Amino acid sequence: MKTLPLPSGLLRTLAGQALAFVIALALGAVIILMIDESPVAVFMTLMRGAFGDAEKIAGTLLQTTPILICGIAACIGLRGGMFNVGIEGQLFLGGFAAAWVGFAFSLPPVLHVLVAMLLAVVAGAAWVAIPAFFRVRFGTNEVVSTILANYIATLLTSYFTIFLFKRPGGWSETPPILESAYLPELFSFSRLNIGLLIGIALAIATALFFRWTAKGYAVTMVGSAPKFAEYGGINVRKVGFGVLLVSGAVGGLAGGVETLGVHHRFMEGFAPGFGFDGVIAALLANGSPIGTIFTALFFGALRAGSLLLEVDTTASREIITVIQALIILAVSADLLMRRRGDRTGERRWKF
Amino acid sequence: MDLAVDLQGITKRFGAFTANSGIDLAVRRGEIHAIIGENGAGKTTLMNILFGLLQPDEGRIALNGKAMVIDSPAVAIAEGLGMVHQHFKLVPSLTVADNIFLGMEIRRNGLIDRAAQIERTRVLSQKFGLRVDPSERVAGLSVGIEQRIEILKVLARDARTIILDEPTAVLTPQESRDLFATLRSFVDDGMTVIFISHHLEEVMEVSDTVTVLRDGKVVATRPKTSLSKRELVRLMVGRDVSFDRRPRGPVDGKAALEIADLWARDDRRLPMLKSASLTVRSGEILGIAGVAGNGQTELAEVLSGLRPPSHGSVRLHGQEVLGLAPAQIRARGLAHVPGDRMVRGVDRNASLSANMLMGRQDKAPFSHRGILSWATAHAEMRALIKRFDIRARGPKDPARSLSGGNIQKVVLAREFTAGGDVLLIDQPTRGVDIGAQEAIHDEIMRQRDQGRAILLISTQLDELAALADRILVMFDGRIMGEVDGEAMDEEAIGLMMAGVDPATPVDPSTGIDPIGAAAAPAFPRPPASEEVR
Amino acid sequence: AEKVHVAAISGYFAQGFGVSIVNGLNKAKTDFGIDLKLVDTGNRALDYEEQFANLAKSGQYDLIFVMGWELVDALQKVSAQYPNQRFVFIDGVLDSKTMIYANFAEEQGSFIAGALAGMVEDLGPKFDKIGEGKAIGFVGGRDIPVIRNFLGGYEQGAKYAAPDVKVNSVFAGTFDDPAKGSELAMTLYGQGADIVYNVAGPTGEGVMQASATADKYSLGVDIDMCASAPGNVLASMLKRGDVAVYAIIKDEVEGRKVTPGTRTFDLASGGVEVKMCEDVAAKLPAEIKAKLETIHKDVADGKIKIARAK
Amino acid sequence: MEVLGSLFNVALLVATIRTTTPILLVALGGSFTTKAGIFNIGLEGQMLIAAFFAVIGSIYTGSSVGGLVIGVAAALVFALVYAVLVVSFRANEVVVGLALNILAGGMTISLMKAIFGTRGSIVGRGIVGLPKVQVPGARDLLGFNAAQLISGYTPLVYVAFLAVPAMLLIYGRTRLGLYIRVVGEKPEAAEALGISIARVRYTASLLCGLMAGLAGAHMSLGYITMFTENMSAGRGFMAVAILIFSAGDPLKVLAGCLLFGFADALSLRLQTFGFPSYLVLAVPYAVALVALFALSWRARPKTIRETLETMRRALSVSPERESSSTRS
Ligand SMILES: Nc1ncnc2c1ncn2[C@@H]1O[C@H](COP(=O)(O)OP(=O)(O)OP(=O)(O)O)[C@@H](O)[C@H]1O
Ligand SMILES: Nc1ncnc2c1ncn2[C@@H]1O[C@H](COP(=O)(O)OP(=O)(O)OP(=O)(O)O)[C@@H](O)[C@H]1O
Ligand SMILES: [Mg+2]
Ligand SMILES: [Mg+2]
Repeated sequence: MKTLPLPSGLLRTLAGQALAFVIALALGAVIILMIDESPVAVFMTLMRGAFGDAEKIAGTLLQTTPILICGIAACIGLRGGMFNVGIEGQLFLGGFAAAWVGFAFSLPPVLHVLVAMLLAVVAGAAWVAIPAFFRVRFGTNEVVSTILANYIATLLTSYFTIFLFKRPGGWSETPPILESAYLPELFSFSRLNIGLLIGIALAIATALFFRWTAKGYAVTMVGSAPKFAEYGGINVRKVGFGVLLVSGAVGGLAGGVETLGVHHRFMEGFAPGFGFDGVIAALLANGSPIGTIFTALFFGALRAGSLLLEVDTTASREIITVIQALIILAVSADLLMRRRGDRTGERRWKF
Repeated sequence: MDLAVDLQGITKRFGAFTANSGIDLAVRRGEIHAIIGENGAGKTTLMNILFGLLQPDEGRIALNGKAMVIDSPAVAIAEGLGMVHQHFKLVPSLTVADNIFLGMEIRRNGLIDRAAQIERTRVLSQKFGLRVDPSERVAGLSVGIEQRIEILKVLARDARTIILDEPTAVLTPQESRDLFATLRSFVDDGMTVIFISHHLEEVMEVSDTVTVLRDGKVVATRPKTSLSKRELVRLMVGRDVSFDRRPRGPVDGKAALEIADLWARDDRRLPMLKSASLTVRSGEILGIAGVAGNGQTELAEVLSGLRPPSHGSVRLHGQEVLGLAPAQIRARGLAHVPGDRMVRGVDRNASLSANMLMGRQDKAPFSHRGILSWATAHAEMRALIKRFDIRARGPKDPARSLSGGNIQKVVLAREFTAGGDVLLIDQPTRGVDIGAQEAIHDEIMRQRDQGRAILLISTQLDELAALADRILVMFDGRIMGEVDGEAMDEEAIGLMMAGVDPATPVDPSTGIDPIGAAAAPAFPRPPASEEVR
Repeated sequence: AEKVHVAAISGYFAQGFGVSIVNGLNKAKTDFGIDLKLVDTGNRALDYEEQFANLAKSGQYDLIFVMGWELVDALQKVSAQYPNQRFVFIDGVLDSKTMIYANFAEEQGSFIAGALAGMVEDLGPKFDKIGEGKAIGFVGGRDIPVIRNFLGGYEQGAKYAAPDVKVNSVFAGTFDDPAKGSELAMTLYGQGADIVYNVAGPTGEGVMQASATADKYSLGVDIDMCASAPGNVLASMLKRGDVAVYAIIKDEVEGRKVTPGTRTFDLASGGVEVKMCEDVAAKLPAEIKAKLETIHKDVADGKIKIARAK
Repeated sequence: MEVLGSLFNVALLVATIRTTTPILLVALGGSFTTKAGIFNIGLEGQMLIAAFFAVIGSIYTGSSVGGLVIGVAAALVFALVYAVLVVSFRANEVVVGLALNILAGGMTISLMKAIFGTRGSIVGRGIVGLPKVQVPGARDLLGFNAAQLISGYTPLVYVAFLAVPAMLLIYGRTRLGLYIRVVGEKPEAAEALGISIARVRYTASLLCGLMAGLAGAHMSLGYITMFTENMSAGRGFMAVAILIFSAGDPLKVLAGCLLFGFADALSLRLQTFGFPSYLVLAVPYAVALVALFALSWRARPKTIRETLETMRRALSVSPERESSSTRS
């Protein structure tokens, strides 16, 4: 086999992903058959649920938004060689912080949103600061420390919500935020709000940052060749710390967008799993922010489609989780990639 | 004919690159067969194929007259083949005996019998005169001992044919001589040795037959007696080469780089740089000779700010820079060609332009207010490709698509044009083909003539002889002495490289040992850094 | 008559109270031949609104049963958009005037359960498995208002029956970790509690099993849990979701169109009840049973007032 | 004093043993992959799937052993998929691990719904739990209190704690253990001696699956007798954290698991003293996090400490050079 020049290499990658996709769907179909449903009906319902009409499309985009923003947070970390799996926790804290500003203060409309967002961002960054510090200073594995921090974040925000700021007489949630802190909605028929635009703008800005700025160059180099970067005069620790902080900040922003744009309050079990979905969307997009737009859209469509699935068929919504996992597994195997000659394998993940 | 190894038409490709092309190799039983060739000629690849670590794309292999398919080292080992690799393959956390018997453990009741392994190691060690302590852990042993363990590993498997891949690269001349004596005794016992090197003297000294590889092809297989050194070089390189000393003017610049009483520790936190002092003047090339792993890397890293120093002083143009961050040191005029180019020197997956950009991503004309101008970077890279004769299709090629020598040229091009007037050059021509070597030497001389101060670290004496105005020899982290480049005395250098003090050591005057090196156990040298990762 | 179409939506169909609702719905399906659709909301707040809308928009459901406080905001919003769609909110009363509410007095049932526990404690060591100190326990799922309401009733009942009894309450923080429930119960038993009341869904199942391990008593919730640890379950406080939904559907099927308003299912109407487990009940002194009857009557009549937790 | 007495007692130790067991089992499984140089973040999923199939198996075979076998088999299937993707296909181990966790969560719920018609939990329905083992003579020899410490647990509790010395023996004295260590530490060395890296990593993955399977079966048939959605409840992730700072050494794994188990058992008790549940429930995670930080902090600054120390010594000898060595 000869090495193929770049374009056809890309083609092969795409073909490989398509093949992976087909295999995953086939496996999914088998499982759907096993639970006594028609795969065709299930897939059609999914499509209708995701893209059936304008409202459905808006619903898909609504689901896409948090996954996208969390995905960008993950991308930022991945580019700098940092694996932030704690986006879930940053999302929760950011969400809570934004809600707090939203209900506890009364500010003029635009300013209110900005202050709430700012605090969400700060909360997200602050939550990752300690794991980040230990990562760059002592090499503490950030995957594990951020996962553990997730549990604490969830419990902590529950504590705040229920013990300190519970809405009197209500379910375990904070009082609603003031209308001055609402993110503007895009359409009358959906909760879809400018959070989506923020996400897309952020994705584009992140991509541009990495491609066209000196700082972005430094981050990329630290991520892909840390010793080279160090040699070249880049402060690897500072960059690594900064990357995690910004990643955490974007995670917090995702929480803020959910709070101010959709729920207009913080509640227990606020947005479970979006952080992980974002991480996986970013991984599937191989750390590319633009690619993450598409993987997040794909996940969003699956989720939105699954809502109709539950209503229109007897299949459980969890079947979507299964299909999603199968797709991730199949795509991760990179089926058409040629295996390298060395058999020793990689010790740590690489991007 | 009684052939221990018979390879026919071996071809191995890595992607579009052909590392071995139609190679025939016949090794007679009971001979020392040297395989020589430039870096990258395909020696290791060929041996890895023979040993079952790589599979050939074409060709046939016969061992001891039997045609075989060697799809795993286990097959090769079973057929009496043993290999001592260029990069040692020992497990640091295991003991010497455990390492030797790895893969052929002695067991009793299903459990590994440590005592028996230690005993057997002791017996082996005595039988072959290779002294080791069987129950010691490998982590922390010196390279010389590691090599002994590797040889014992092979012997313990009853190898009758032993392959040694560049066994002397990390040894002192004296250690090398011991090794050769051992190899001789093996052959006297009827064993066969295949021995890889690109050091002509060694080859002339020990081998019976020589096979020369060039660009993945066999250019000759001859009995040693029918060869002269000059012929060997011509076969290796394809033309006559002389490392003649470059003509030069006198040195009269001011002191640009002054190092005084510099101490540092290596990655294992053992003292590895001990009271080094030296001065390089503008328009001068100061060479540092020494066997790899004697503190040269640490010296370079401390100077460029990559390794925290323990003690001492480093002045650039009279300004103290010790302890500053790499970027600050660069800003004060130091450029650095790292010895470990694949890890430190480039990002293999980034484009040439991106590699060139390193260190100047914040500077005009490549960036304005933090925004990069890739167009400028590509243009600059295109110019460098031309000027340094880099064989690449264009500035957007990923670095990994270039050969080692061309990657080295990319690094040199970047550093020579970085604007620093003190150049710290570590192993400038490691893994670089002869033609490119000359070009690089020309470029280094040009830099000298422009008045730059150059600290040149090299393990190749002929390179230093050709370029350096003065040569310092390092051993065990110390500077052993100085030799004039004009009248280089190879014997004296050789002795100093082996740690023999020519007269009195350079500067033990203060008597201070600030990092307690004297109290530390006789510490080992780390293995030569791996070049390709 | 026309076929009645019913949907039910909740994230809790798998847990005690939800199971009893599903039982009621299924019974109605068998008895009346209604068309039934169950929708599981999962746990993402983002999804709820679409899920309600998907159901309401189809226009084919006469009644949509909704259970779970976290759904309230989405429910009110969608209900406002589809004012003709009749929603039945189970287990609470909201502001909206267009909905039907099925309200349960879980504090009443819990009061009886607490009173029973208090009286058994009062028997002291002379009764099987009861220790020296007078202490009982409570394991909640998450620390949320509804669960607090159970706890409040339980405490009031226990104090009513035995003023000196100590009530230790803990929360697992999750409804999905029976191992943790078991461990919490073991802790309470270890600290001297003889009877532990669980209001914790699957987590609570761990509590029931722990009572068998520790050979102490437990109190089940929502559905009859006597079988979880025979001999160790004192009683179950049934919150009859099944009775409620069945009654509502019955009205609808029989032509008494269900109209917006609140229906309360309390002790008096059989919406909550305490069901003793036969094996243990057989051993209880008769006067306890009698006293329990009285308390039951007083609560049902409103003679005993129970504070609701907010 | 009385408070302390009711906080720290035999019951606490017994509770610690109970809370430690599932994490210990799964972490010891992870030790195999960690030592073999694979970062396995999919422990959680292996455990969950095993817990589910153990219950299914127990119902269908009517025996707890049958359940155990089927649960472990399910975990082995997951481990095999993991190994195929990570070892043979070189897929990113974190992606595969996370995806398998998601798959386990979705699959158990879907299957539950398909088989039992409901989701949530499976209780009763003929599940046979593992019996409790009474160590003969324990009560007579040690008295009631101390006997609690060693007697009356389900079999897998003993398996978990006995696995620690067994694994020390495996790593220290058997060929397989040696190969696992070598493949993790220096794969080139293994390869050069004809030891198949893939084979060793497959073996390690499957052994990991075996132990994670036991952990899952213990959750649903031993610790308690039921299955509920997500019942592994983060224990697999805790194990991963412990593996990171123990580097997979069985003794350190044991220490880490005991620490976590103790924190867990203690935190449950703290609630009864009136601390807010949400904060107390975070204690085990906080303990693990602090341990992770503390250990990495201890491991690393040696270089820094040493350099500082030598610089101080150097400075005291030659004070005029003070300005020179300022980098820490
Ligand atoms: N796994 C590989 N993939 C791609 N190229 C390779 C690989 N291994 C070796 N090569 C290339 O094959 C060529 C021959 O390499 P080889 O290691 O055989 O050289 P060598 O003669 O041993 O050189 P040296 O003296 O530096 O050890 C080099 O250009 C090298 O870059
Ligand atoms: N070359 C090899 N590559 C990879 N793994 C190996 C290799 N040789 C042995 N092993 C592994 O080491 C383990 C022990 O192997 P061993 O040959 O000792 O098994 P055994 O024959 O059952 O042991 P015993 O002979 O002592 O009863 C096995 O799991 C085997 O897979
Ligand atoms: Mg070589
Ligand atoms: Mg309720």
